[in-house]
Amino acid sequence: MNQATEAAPAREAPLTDTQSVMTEDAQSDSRLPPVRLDSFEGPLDVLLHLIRSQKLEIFDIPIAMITEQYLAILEAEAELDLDLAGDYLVMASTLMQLKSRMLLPRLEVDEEGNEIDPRAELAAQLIAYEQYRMLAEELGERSRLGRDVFTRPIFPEADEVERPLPAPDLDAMLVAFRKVLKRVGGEVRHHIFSDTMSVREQMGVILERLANGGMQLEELLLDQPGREPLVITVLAILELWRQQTVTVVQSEPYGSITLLPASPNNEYAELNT
Amino acid sequence: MSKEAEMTDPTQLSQHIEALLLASDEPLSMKKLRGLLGEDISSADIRATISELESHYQNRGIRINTVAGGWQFRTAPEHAELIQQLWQVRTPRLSRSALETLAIIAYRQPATRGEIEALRGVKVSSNIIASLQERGWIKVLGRKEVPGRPHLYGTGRQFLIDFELNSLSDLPDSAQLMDEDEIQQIVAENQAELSESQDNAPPHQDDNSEQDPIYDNEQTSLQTETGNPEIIQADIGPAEQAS
Amino acid sequence: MSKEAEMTDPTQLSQHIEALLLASDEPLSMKKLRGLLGEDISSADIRATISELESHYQNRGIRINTVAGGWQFRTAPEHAELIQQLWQVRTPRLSRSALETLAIIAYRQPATRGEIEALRGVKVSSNIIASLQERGWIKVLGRKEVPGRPHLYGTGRQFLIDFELNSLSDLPDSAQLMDEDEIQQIVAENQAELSESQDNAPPHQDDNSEQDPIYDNEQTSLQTETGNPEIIQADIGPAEQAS
Repeated sequence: MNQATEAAPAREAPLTDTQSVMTEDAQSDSRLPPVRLDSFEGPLDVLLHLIRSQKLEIFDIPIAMITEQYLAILEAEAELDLDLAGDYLVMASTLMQLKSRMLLPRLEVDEEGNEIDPRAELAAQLIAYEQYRMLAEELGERSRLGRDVFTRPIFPEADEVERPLPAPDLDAMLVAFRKVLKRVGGEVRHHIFSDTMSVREQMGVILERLANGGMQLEELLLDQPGREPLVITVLAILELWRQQTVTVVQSEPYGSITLLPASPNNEYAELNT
Repeated sequence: MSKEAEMTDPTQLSQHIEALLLASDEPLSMKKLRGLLGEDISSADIRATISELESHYQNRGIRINTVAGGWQFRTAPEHAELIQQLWQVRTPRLSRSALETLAIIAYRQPATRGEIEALRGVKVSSNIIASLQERGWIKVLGRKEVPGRPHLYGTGRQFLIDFELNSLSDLPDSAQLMDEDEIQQIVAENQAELSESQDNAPPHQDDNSEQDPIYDNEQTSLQTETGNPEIIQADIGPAEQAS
Repeated sequence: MSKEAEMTDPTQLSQHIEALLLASDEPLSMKKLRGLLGEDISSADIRATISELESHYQNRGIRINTVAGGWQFRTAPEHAELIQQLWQVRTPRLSRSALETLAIIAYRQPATRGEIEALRGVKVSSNIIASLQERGWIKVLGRKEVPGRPHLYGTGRQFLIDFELNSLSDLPDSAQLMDEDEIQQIVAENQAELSESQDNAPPHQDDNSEQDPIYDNEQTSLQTETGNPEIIQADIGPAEQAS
């Protein structure tokens, strides 16, 4: 489908549909036509547009003029999306700073004693970005599976074959989990818990150790090397207790504390078979 | 090869049919083909072209077969054994449901099946649980002391080995799987929803009737966290409240 | 039909390869093919047969493509529009930001989100990262050992498969891509020259004698730059050959 659209002139191709405001004419017209900010991918994109459309020298950017034009584009925007605004405003201040530095005698010199052009950093940034912008365009135009070329979606031959167990794939699992998170929406807050992973892990370990019967608390804590594992173990026990997965017994004040699995041993043994 | 080159190129129609038969996820019937190829191409043309294609492929490794009232590319039956070998050698990918189940267990352990179902929004088949268990990726850690005493699942040692993790804390932060903005947005949306329908517990949630308060607490503490994986700090908050 | 019948039948090997390539749900590598076809068949034979098959299919509706280090049957690109009709849902277009992010990750991998943002000059939304991840085009390779331990992204195998690349070195123009140091050097040299020509002060000119010819070429091209970003790239090619 998109073949027709995506094969359109390179300049247009990467713009999303709602953003195609620039026309070929706009490119060649030196009198800058109005442009909308959302047709750009950020301040560097805007600057490149200004520089390239006016055939300016990237190593010798007329900062005063460009700054003015850049600010004009920003001001034309009725309301700046706050998220976006930040990056654009930072560039605006960079430009204004460059403008003032251009008026001063060059003070900075490199190792060889050559004066450093204050615009060097910006020029380098623009060149680097322009490279990737172009590579992105090329990537977008490459024929792509599922858009330009297609492969076989079903494999009837595989139906009758007994297949081996699937291979582990961490990435696939993470992607799957992410989809779950997205799908369940509000449940997501229950999932910002990876920082507590060690506690959960420890909960599992404790449950396993308790599988064969009760254990003294000291016994459980004894082989925890260092403060952190100790704290995590205690937290895990507390959490298990709260969940009523374990029972904590203390027969007398300051007496030894015993942990018991909430489910009988024999039953637990069964579960594992 | 040279003979091939002498041959006239396959017609446009023939190319179209070949491409469609390969890309379709079901056998394509005459009716479907006509719909796709445009009304100006007659059934007779299509039939003639398919029969040309059928004979073109008749001595090749792949065929155009008539299946369920349509046509489809299939491997020639004499290569069945070879193909079987391919499928046996080729490790299949984990199904999406298996991956999701495993991921939820890994991140939420210990977790009951009910909790997994609540998250996934669909029933978790026993086959999936069994095959993950068989693999050693998950195991039963105990039972949850709630009505029905459901099994509590966690990941097994083999999970760490197969997924090349040193410990569970090597699993990427679930928070990093989603954007903070995204999370905030979802949370906001859902809090709005929740306040609207607070008492309407979803039907499949009876199993985890006690939505662990720890998670709610964690949310509070972790949201004030700034992505710093300081484990203890993040945890002491809720646990202290819990105790 | 009659012509076909006269032709010599495809060899057994050719039939086997055709059948395997059709039956496999991923590109089959030489290694896999050898494993399946038996050790007594040489890589050279397989390669020769595949190249025969490639030319056999070159004017047909389906092709044998070289992808991700293997071979796979795919439809010919000119039928894209026709095949798209098979599905109700149209392939969503990739946004420019997604493509730029993907390009930076593909060419610079491993790259952190911060590095991508620095290059693009804008915040990279997590949605973009996530959707690239969901497609399997990028994946987390690890973490960078700097404060915050940000994820390092690289391309996944699906990137090669979907973009019809045999390997990462097949990425267009990857050899010509300039790194930061090269860019800085070019900028410095060009600006030095500009200021010299402006001041009409040629005392440093002799320095240029030892300049790499690459930069001279580039400088010329960049000064005559006409708004077409391809030019930077286009000019490096010949320069590289020169060097």
